[in-house]
Amino acid sequence: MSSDTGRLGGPLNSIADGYNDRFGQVFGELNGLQFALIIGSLLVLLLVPVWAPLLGMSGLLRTLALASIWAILAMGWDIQSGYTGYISFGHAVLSGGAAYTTALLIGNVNPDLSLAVTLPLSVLAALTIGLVIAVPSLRLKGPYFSLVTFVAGLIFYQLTYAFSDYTGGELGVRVGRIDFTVGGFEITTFDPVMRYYVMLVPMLLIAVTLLYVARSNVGMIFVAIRENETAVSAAGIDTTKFKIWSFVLSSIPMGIGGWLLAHFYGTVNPLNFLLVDRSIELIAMAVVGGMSSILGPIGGAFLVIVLREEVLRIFGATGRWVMLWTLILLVLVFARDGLFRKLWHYLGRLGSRDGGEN
Amino acid sequence: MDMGAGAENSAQLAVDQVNDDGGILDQEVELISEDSLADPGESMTATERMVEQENIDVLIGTFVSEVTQGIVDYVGEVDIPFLITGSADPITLTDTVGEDYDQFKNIFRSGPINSDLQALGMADYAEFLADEHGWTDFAHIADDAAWTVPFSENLPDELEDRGLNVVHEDRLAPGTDDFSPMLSDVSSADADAMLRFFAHNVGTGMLVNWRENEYEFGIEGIHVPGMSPEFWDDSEGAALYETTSQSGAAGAAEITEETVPFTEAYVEEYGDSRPSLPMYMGYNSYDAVFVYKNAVERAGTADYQADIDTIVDELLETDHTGATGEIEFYGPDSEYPHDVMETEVDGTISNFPVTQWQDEGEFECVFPRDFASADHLAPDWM
Amino acid sequence: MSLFRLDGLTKRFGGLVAVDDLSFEVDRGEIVGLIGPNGSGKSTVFNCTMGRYKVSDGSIHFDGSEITDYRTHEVVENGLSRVSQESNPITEMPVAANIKLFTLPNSVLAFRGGATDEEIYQYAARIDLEDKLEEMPDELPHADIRRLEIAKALATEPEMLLLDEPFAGMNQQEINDLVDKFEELREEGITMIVVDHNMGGLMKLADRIVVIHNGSKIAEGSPEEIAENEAVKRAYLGSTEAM
Amino acid sequence: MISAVYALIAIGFTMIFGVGGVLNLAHGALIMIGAYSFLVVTSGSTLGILSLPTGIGLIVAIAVAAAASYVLYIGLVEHIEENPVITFLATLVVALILSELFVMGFSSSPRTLINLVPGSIHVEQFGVRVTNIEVVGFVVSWIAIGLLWYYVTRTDEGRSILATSMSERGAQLTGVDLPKIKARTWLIAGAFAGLAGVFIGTLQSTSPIMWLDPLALAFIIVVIGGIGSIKGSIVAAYLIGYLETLTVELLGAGFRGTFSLLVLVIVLLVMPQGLFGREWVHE
Repeated sequence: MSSDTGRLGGPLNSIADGYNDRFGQVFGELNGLQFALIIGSLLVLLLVPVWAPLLGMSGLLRTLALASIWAILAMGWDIQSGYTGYISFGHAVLSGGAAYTTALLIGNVNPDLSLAVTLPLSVLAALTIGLVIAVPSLRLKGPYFSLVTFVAGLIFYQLTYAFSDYTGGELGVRVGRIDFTVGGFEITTFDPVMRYYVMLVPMLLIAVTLLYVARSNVGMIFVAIRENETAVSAAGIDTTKFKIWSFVLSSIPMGIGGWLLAHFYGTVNPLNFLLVDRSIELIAMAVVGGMSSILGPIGGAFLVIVLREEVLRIFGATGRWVMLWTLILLVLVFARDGLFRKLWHYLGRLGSRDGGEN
Repeated sequence: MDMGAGAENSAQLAVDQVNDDGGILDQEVELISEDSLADPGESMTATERMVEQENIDVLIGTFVSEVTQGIVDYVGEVDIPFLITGSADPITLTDTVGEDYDQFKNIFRSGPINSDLQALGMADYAEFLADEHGWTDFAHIADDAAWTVPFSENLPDELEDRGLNVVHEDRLAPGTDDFSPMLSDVSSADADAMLRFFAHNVGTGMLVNWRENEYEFGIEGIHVPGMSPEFWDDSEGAALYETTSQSGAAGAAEITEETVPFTEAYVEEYGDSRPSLPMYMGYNSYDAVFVYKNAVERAGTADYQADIDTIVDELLETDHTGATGEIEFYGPDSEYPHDVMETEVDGTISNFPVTQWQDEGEFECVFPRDFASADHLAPDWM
Repeated sequence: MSLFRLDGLTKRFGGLVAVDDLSFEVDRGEIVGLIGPNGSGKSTVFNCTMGRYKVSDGSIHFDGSEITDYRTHEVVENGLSRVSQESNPITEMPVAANIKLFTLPNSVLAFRGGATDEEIYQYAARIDLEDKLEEMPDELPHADIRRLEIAKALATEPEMLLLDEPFAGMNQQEINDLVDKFEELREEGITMIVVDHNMGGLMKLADRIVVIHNGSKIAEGSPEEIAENEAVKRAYLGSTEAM
Repeated sequence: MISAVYALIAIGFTMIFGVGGVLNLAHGALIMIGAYSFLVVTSGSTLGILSLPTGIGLIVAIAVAAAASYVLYIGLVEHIEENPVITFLATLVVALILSELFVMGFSSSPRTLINLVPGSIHVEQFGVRVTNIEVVGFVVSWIAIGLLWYYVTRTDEGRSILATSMSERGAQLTGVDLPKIKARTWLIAGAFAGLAGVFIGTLQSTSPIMWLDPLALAFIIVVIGGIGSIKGSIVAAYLIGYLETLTVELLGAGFRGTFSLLVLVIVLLVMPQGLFGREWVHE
């Protein structure tokens, strides 16, 4: 085993060192195997339109596009809940709020509004809702905070019915697909390949941004707040300000993700956007992958969505959910640090054992 | 869900019959079914998968309006013929086919009649109740949901126009679980009958409360869970006397010469599992298979990518005697483009039959009189 | 003018008066001992000063400005830092990161910054912790964890330190070392208030001692004067504690 | 009247939080288990062979829900309870799994339970109608609450539960067998949920989604009454009952649930200890 990886680890480690010299300070250092995992996954994701049809799995384009959106949402949750330890059970409200903003703009203002209008306004809405929830509730701790956010989710869900004149109630609002032109080249999400990249690219950009934040002082302060809030204020740091900042940093990807999801489905409705299950799903993804790591929630999102949409389909429409939730429960009990964190640390140990001389 | 299983079984039955008869355009037909779980997101996935990976030629189904709403944009884009057989909200067609004909011309509803027309049918039914029992005062109660909006907007006025009274109106939040305030409101308004439109709300608790308290009004209207043939058992008999309209009238009446043979064939094949009858979507889905078969055979092609226009033209020419009645479509320039037309007998809408749960847990068709299988019963405590 | 001044400080918890109309001043460069039997309100004074408790009455001044209603981080930004009685390092981070946290700017946009490795080494070196920078807090012996607390406080570049029972749980050798360190810090210009429930470590260290009992000041003076003070002796006898 | 049943649900929920610090989000699922157990043994329509009298059905419902609650604690919660957030999530996931399993087993169509006591009382003068089952639900709930009160204040076993909820460490020092106390609390809470399930299932509906509304309600009641307080739960249950009626009158049915939730949020933010917070500490 170790001789295998030893042969492989050497050259990988030297490439990884090149990366570490340039970016290690910014994004964290990697050993060869970890570096290979990241680059390998990246290549696999970027080349899906090439390999999926060859394997007769072109449906994966859709599944992985959806997974990319959920990865954005799971990361958005992670930078706030995972890092600061203030676990939000109502995060779907942020993405749902963004989606509904798009829906209301398109449905009630002008159906031809361009994304240059709907996207920023939707993100702004997510931000506003995030602050409305965060400012009063961040005084509460532990399960009490979770409870309030959970309830905020229930309230928003019910409001879509109470204001059905605008929101279309259970029917929701049709928002159409994304369709824009860059340099004379039309990009439309009706095309599965283009749609995949329209979802994947923002996901990767958000991942890089959030990794930068998470590995910076800000991320360090978030973790410190989670571990010991009084110690952080004793360090002369305004914890309230940083907790709210975590919500801000979270709201932006949540807003973008909500907007993408709205156009992915083409309709915005309470069931797909605001039901409490949606909040629980994104927490589950983050926890399965490994909370407070940004990369973990991405892995979690892809794992959960691929299981749900592809692998577990053999169990039937309802059975699939039973299996999925059961697997999630098992991870919660037996690997609560997350599967991808476990894998990461395993590669970390493996890589450092045979790459000791580096 | 029972509704979906009934639709799937019925469509399978139709497909089997078509194949026994040589298939469509001499090709064997295969039915591919996906359960949308009444979830628009799931249905999007399923539709895309069926169109892109399974290469289906026609899409039939969708029960809840939000699912229909969720897939119309995609369906319009890929031009696949889509026959709606469940959801009845008129806007799913008026907002699509009616707004941008070229984009959405491939979408039809072969049943049930849309809820604007159902509201008219319901008014006819209320007149029938006035005739039958002297019930002139009605309470209108609806799910606080988009699908009931056509009823809330049209029905009360329609009733007043016909000289009947609407003594109480209310909307109920989905998932309401305490019905006593509503029942006592209806009772203190002295209504003779409550017209209720429930799909999201399940009136079992309400029915128990109604029966135990012997409230002196009938419970009429539309109750989607009450359409299940298993509802009698599910409600432990509390369903007695409640009525609901449903396409196909649960096979209790001979609407056309197709209705009873289809129902019997269904019961023989699937009668032992849930649902033991096709349910309204089953009747509509069964018919839809034949509507499509006839249209593409007249068109001479099922290749929608090459020739959707011909297929659409032939669908518009449909004049089919189905299990639910005579099926014809409204034309592109009418008020309800591509929607199934209502049929009338003696000035009453006839493809909107009403069934009632009567003694021993049997569905009886009580309206329209023309082909009713039993008299409408007022609760025995009234 | 004094650097730090309490003016009629009062803190009530419901009906209970924990600190009752307490006033005293600390001059720049001084080391003042604050002693009293258990439950006399010493820690409450610190908690009020650091903005952890809301003050019921009276005022707190530091370096020319009133800090009575400041929140903890504002007090710290003003140049006050506390080494609390209980050690609370962040166990997920090594010693160096624990110190670094205390040097980070209080700005949500400061993604980079804070002390360099060299500066962190210097902070640690001031309290003899420079060899333990890579270790995790839960691997450290008790005395080193206490040192880490002091290093963290020093990393905020305070003008004045509030030391809450710094000698608790230490042996005589460790106490003596620490007293020497505090002397060095004073040489560097740091003012200190040291809380302890007995006078052991303070006799040599403190310039002046304030004694409180049931939240009120009962004596103030040089260590020698306090040692002879009858009221102080009575207070300690009443609580059956030795001075 | 139904407020008494809500109080029953909330008490179980609050006791579990009181002794273990666990927010059991599967509490609603226990109610569902109670209702379906009753259905299975009393109605000929599920298992043809079994159609026992409703009284026995009630006992079975209580027993099965209590057992399920006990198993949930021993099999799952005991291993993760030191992490409140994981527990929060895991119990919620359990509820979702059970909900899907009930869809598979009984279809998503709602069911009605056979009425324990058919009939109604109609007071003509006041225009008041009450069904017998509501009256029985009210009386039985209060009897159950009374028994619990007797148990936790008058018996040694019960007192140890009360003591634990006041101070886990204190109780441990006095030699209380903590795991046993916790398991017993879960057993009682489960039994209460099972009992409530039969009434909710009859008066409202028995369906695979019936777990969420009672759970949300239990939240609201418990938070407003003060988490861990039995007395608070009872008062808050009635308060919420009236509040909901009032909301329907003033704002319309669409806002019924929303308004209670808003009250919950306000209470949490303004007085997180609730109306009767830490009541047991002072007794």
